[in-house]
This record gives sequence, C-alpha cells and structure tokens, in this order.
Amino acid sequence: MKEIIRITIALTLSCLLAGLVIGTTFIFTAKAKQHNEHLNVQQTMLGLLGFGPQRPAAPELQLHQVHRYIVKENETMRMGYMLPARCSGGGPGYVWVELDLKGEFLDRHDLVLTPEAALSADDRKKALAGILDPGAEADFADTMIIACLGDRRTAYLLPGEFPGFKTFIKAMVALDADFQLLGLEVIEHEEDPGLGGEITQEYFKNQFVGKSFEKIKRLTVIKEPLPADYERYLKSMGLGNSGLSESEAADIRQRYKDQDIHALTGATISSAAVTNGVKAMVKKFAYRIQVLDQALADGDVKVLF
Amino acid sequence: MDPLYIKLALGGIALLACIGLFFGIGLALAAHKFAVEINPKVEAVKEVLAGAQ
Amino acid sequence: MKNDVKAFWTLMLIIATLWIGGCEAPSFIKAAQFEETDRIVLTFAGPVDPAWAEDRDHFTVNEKPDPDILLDIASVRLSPDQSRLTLTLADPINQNQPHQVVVKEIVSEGRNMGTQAVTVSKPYFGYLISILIGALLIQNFVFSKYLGLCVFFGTSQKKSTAVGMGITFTFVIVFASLMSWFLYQFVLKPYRLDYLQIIVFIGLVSLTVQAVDTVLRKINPALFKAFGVYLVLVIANCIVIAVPLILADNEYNMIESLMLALGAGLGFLLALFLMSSVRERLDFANVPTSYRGLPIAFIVAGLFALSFMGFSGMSIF
Amino acid sequence: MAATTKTNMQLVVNGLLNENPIFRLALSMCPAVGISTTVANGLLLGVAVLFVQVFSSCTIALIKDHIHQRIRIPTYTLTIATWVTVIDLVLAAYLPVAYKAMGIFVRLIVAFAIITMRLEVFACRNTVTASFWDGIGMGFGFMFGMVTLGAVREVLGMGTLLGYDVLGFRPMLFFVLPAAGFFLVGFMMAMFNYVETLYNRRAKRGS
Repeated sequence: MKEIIRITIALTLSCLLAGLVIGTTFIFTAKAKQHNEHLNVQQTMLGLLGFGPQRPAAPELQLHQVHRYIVKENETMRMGYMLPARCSGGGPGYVWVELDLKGEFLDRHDLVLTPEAALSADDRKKALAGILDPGAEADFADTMIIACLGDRRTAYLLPGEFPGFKTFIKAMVALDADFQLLGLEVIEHEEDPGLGGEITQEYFKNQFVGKSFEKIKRLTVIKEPLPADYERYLKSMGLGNSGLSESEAADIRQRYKDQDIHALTGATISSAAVTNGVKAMVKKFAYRIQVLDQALADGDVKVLF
Repeated sequence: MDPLYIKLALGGIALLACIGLFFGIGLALAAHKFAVEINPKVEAVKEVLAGAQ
Repeated sequence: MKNDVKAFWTLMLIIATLWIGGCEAPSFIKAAQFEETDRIVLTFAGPVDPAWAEDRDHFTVNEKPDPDILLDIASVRLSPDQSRLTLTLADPINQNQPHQVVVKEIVSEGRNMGTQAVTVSKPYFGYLISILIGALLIQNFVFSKYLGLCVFFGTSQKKSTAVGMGITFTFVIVFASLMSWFLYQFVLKPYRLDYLQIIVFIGLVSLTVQAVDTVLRKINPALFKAFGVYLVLVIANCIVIAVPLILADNEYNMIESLMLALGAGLGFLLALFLMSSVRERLDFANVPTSYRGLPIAFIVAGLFALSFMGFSGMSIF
Repeated sequence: MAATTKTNMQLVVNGLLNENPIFRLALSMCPAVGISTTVANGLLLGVAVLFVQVFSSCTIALIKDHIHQRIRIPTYTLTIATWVTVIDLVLAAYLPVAYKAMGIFVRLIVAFAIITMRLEVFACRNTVTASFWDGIGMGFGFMFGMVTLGAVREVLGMGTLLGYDVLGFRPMLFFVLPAAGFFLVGFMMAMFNYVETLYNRRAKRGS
C-alpha cells in the first residue's frame, strides 16, 4: 500500500514540477513569439512590395487587412467580409458586410473592433458574436491585405497555403492593382533540401514577377533548363548590381515575360505545386475583389481602401 | 504578463498534474498487482543501445 | 498467438469503420465521381429528361471551401440510357479538393425530383491507402525522413532481432498515436494547450510502455521474453514522437491517423528487415577493416535511401 | 558503472573524442543524417542539444536519490521533455528563422537516444558537478560532429561555408541530398576507426 502511494506521489510531483517549469517559460515567451510572428509577417509584406532596409516604405503607406468568413445559417451559406472603415467616432474601425453567394449585397453592421484587436482571431470572433444571428455561424476563411497610398490602391497581398510535394507550402503573393504579379515569397515549406527546397531561391521565385493576370490564368511549368541570360537576370533582380545594363535587362524582361515557369531541376512536382497554387490563389482573389467592390458600391459602404 | 497566458500556463500545469496522477495510480497499481522482482533490464537496454559498437 | 488475435480484431475494426463511413443517405443522384482531368460524372437512380439536362443553368459546380466561386461548365452530355450525365469543366479540376455539385429541379419521367446537392471527392478508401503506402514506402520514415536511426542501426544486425523490434514498434506506435490523437483533439487543441505537445506525447508513450512492461512481465513471460527488451527502446525512437506531431500538424481524423501510424510502424519493420538481410550477409563479406560494422552499414543505408528516392512523387490514387 | 573517477576536463574530452555521440557511440544519428546540410543548422541544433543534455543531466543528478526505481525511465523522459519544451519555446520566440530551418528536429531531441543513455549510465550515479561536465562534453561532442558534417556537406554540396561563397561553384550537389548524409557519416566513422588503429599501432610500437 505504502508503495502505491509513494509511486503515485513521485509521478504526480514530477509532472507538477515539469508543468511549473514549462508554464513559466510559456508565460515569458508567448508574448515575444506572437510579437515576432507579427513582425515577420510585416517584413515579408513590405519586402514583397519592394521595401527594405535600404528603401524604407513611405510613411503614408497603409496596409489594410480584409478578413473573409463563410457564414452558415440553416443550410444556407453567405460570405462575410470584415473590412477596415472609419467608425462613427472618426477613428479607424471595422465594418461587417455580408454578400450572398452570387455576390449581391445583403447587409452591413458596424463592429466594435480596433485595428490591433482585429489581428487576433479570438477578438474578431468575440466582436462577431455580438452582431450575428444566434443560429448563424461564421467560419474564418482567409485574409487579404490591401496596400494603399492615400486613396490609391497600390497593391494586394495574398497569404495562402497549398499542398506541396511533401506537406503544405505557405506562401504570400503580391499583385498590383491590375493583378499583375509583383512578387512571391515562400514562407514555410518542408520540401527536400537541395531539390524541392530550392523553391525559396530567388531565381525560381523571380520567374513569377511581372506575369500579367491573363498569363497567370494559363500558367504552367515547362521542363526546359533555364536559359543562361535569363538565370543571370533572375538572380540579380532586386540586387541592383546585376552587371546587366538597363536596356539588356529590359530586353530580357520583355523576351521572357510571357514564358511559363521553368521547373527546378529534379523538383518538377514542387515547382508545379507552387505554380498551380499561385494560379489558383490569384484567380480566386481577382474574382472576389471585383465582386466585393461591386457589392460595396451597391450597398454604399464606405471603407478605408 | 498577460492574464490569458497565465491562465493557459495554469491549465497546462493542471493537465500535467492530472496525467501524472492518472498514470501514477495506474503504474503503482500495476506494479503492486503484477509484482515481479526487477531483473537486469538495464543491462539489456545498454546492450542494445550501445550494441551498435 | 496473442498478437495474431489482436491484429485480427484491429483489422475487423478498420473494415467496420470503413463500412459505416462509406454509406450515404439515399438520393436520386446515386454516384458522382471525377473522370479524367476535367470531368464530373453523375449517375442518377433513373432516367432523366434530356431537355432538362441540356440546360446548363441547372448545374453548378464549386470547390467545397469556396461556395461563392462557381466553376465554368463547358459542356453537359447525357448518356444514351439517360442515367449518366457528364459535366465537362472549362479548366482542369483540382481533384484533391472535394467539389460540390448542385443539380436543380431534376426532371425524371415527367416528375420533378427537386434540387439535390452532391459532394464529389476522390474515393476516400483510396486516400486512406495512399496515406498508408505513403508512410510505408514513399515517405518511409527511416529511408526518406531519416528518423529512428539509432534504434534502426542498433537492432538491424540479425533478422530475428529486427523483426521483433519492428513488430513491437508497430504495436506501440499505433496505440500511442491513437492515444495522442485523442488527447490532442479533445484536450490540447480546444483548450489551446498545444505548447505542451512534446511532453504530453512522449509522456504518454513512455508511461504506457512502462505499464505494458510491468503487466506483460507477469501475465505472459514468454511474450515478454521475446519482445520485452524492445519495449524500452521504443522510447528512444524519434518516430514515436514524430508521428503524433505530424498528426497534430496535419489535422488528420482518427482513421487517417491510424493509417499513418500503421504505415510508419510497418515502414520501420520493412526497413529493419531489409537492412538486417543485408547486414547478415555483410558478415561474410570481405570489408576493409576500418569499414567493418557500422560504417559499412551506414553506406548500405545510404544506398537504400537513394533507391527509396525512386518512390518519391509516386501517386497511386 | 560506478561513480566516475575522471576529472572534469577528462569528462569533456571523453565526450568530444573517445565517446563522441555521433562518430563513436553512433547515437542521435537522425539529425546527423537529416539536417546537417549546413554549418549553421548543425551549430544551432548542437546548442539546443547541449542545453537539454546539461540541464537534464543536472536535474537527474540532483534528484537521483528520490527517483523511484519503477518509474525511472518515465521520469527521465519527463525531465528531458520539460527541457526540450523550454528550448523549443525559447527558440520559437526569439530565433524564429533558425527555428523554422530546423523544422521538427528541435522537438525530436526528446527522443534522441544519447540523452536518455547518458542519464541512465552516468547522471543517475554521479554528482551534479560531474554530470554537468559530462553533459557539456556530450553536448559539445554532438555539436562538433554536426558542425564537421555540416561543413563538409555545405562546401561539397553548395560551395559555401556558413552561407559565404567559398568555391564559387557547386562541386557535388549530391551531398546536400539527405541520402548523402548516410554515406558521409559512414565515411567519417571509417576515418575515425582508421585513425584509431594507426594511433594504437604507433602506441604499441612505441612501447
């Protein structure tokens, strides 16, 4: 009997101690982790828009986050968008707009939500709970970011995720106002180092840059080796010291603008996964933003972008 | 020191304590009921672990 | 003997679950499946009206997560017996994603059968098999993911040891993964305690192993003698913690988790068996002194790993 | 094994060379094969392992008299898991980029045989100080192994060292592929064996 109690106490105590150590560490690191993740995303976004340490972003550049939800109520579905808008007090706030599946404007509500709180999924959920009908349920779908300079939309940033060769690839795509591709960043992946892992290399990602919306709709991968001059151009993009003169670079850009994506050596599947993923993301987004703009105009909703 | 994080940390401690208690009782009972004198398992482990050499 | 009985019941359980999972509510649309790259074929319970079928507006197709984006339908074709309908889409279908097809106001032999929706996805059974085969061969944990190597090299000298280790490991990993899956889905995730993943998963394995060790020692000494040594080694095998972590990351459901765990275990058994077969022969080979023992074993493993790369990218279903 | 009689320095050297976890004990091979593709990866995982090994060894040495024999192994596992979680949380919070590069491997430290094995054969029989130095030795031994492998693979595979271009071309891309890790570890072990035989032969001749 004594033995039983001793073992039980010993194990419980060990677990309790372990819990204490881990719990304390968690309290001290959780905040930093969240902050870092946020900072990281911010840097990725600015990087995609062409800003960096050497080229700081204009102070009036605004990144507006738009969150998309799917609202389910008694077997019917509609789309819900959480959009940054000026709230009644004049400060930045959020507005909730519902569209039906065809894109017709249905309803709008003002949300009690600050831009800081809108970053956290929990706070958004809380704000939504106040305005949704009791039977309705809103499932978060995705977020898109609209970059604005003053009143002018300069770019769209789309975070997304698609199946790669091994597991999921997380990426972010930047589009300009005409849906021309400005840049691609691979945020997370688990492809094989040396093979599929090369999707993070500049010469692969930069192949996407400058593709027009029409081209993206039909983009595929080709299994031809990258031409030497094109490779040199891709590697030097954004670095400034390419060794290529302005006219040469422009010439190469022109020549390869409408080419498909050259697959990475030995990693056709990873290359195709990225290409198809980007293609699907851009196509869906372009459709949605047009529908949304139309609906906002119909419903006479004023938003910040 | 966000109260949310403290709550989560406390939840974690509680969970681990529960697991510890549950398995503690389970193992103790097992040890009691199926008591066998401990044989040199340690040697066996070492043999196979370091047996690579 | 005991193992056989256990294996049998596990198998029956899997079959039963699949059976129940495979049944669907009765509907006028009997079946819907993908065909080639851009087609969806609907099979109806009876003949439908050709005039009704001609109107493209009666059909909408969308990817399940995107109900607001309807895909363009290029053509609709009815089979001569009027019970099979082929929808050809303008673009290739992303078959990894389930698609929803809504068929409006079906007209069959003059009667209106109402509007029906059907979900088209790849056969689920095939998906399960692909997880199993994936973990077993294509993404073999030893040769393609490079995990569990310490125990792998430690116990692959003799075939008998290798098989013993492999079997013990398969049982432990299946059991541990399912337990971890339950705890993750019903405790860690809902209460946002996923920072405890590591300690909970490994703790479960190690405590269970200890319990089984104690009980088995008394209840079935013969079985313990055969497999007891390997029980403790299981804890020192990275795969045993990698599988629950992968399950948690990928949000698999229970059957999928079972398949991955089974694949991982059997894959380890396969790797051990292959390796031990080679190493038994290596004992008689004239290997340079410095390479005897482990070094040559590593090079053999490297050759295996290279050949397993040949499986990569293979998709069966 | 009774309590050790070695001095602290000998313990460290022991871990670095005589009982090098990677090349001599052949434990913790998974990371050695899987992610020793660059020096930086090897170094970082080495630091993580060093931390876990030292802290676990010290913890076990500290509480060795209170560990119940029946639950010895689970206690080791819980101890290791605690410290792994700590380093995992810290790395994720303060070094997110490096953490991402190592992927699942930081969390897998929990199942590295080397740590459990050192607790079982050393820490539970020795003082805290001795265990500390043994942990340091083992940790650095592991780091040394990982960095060596990483250096060879990075130079031969990518033509770079620590991310800097040293060769200007890629001699053998093969070495970046994970399968090459097996070959390289095999070659390195053989080299260690060869050097040892040479050394022994010379020692014999000398005497």
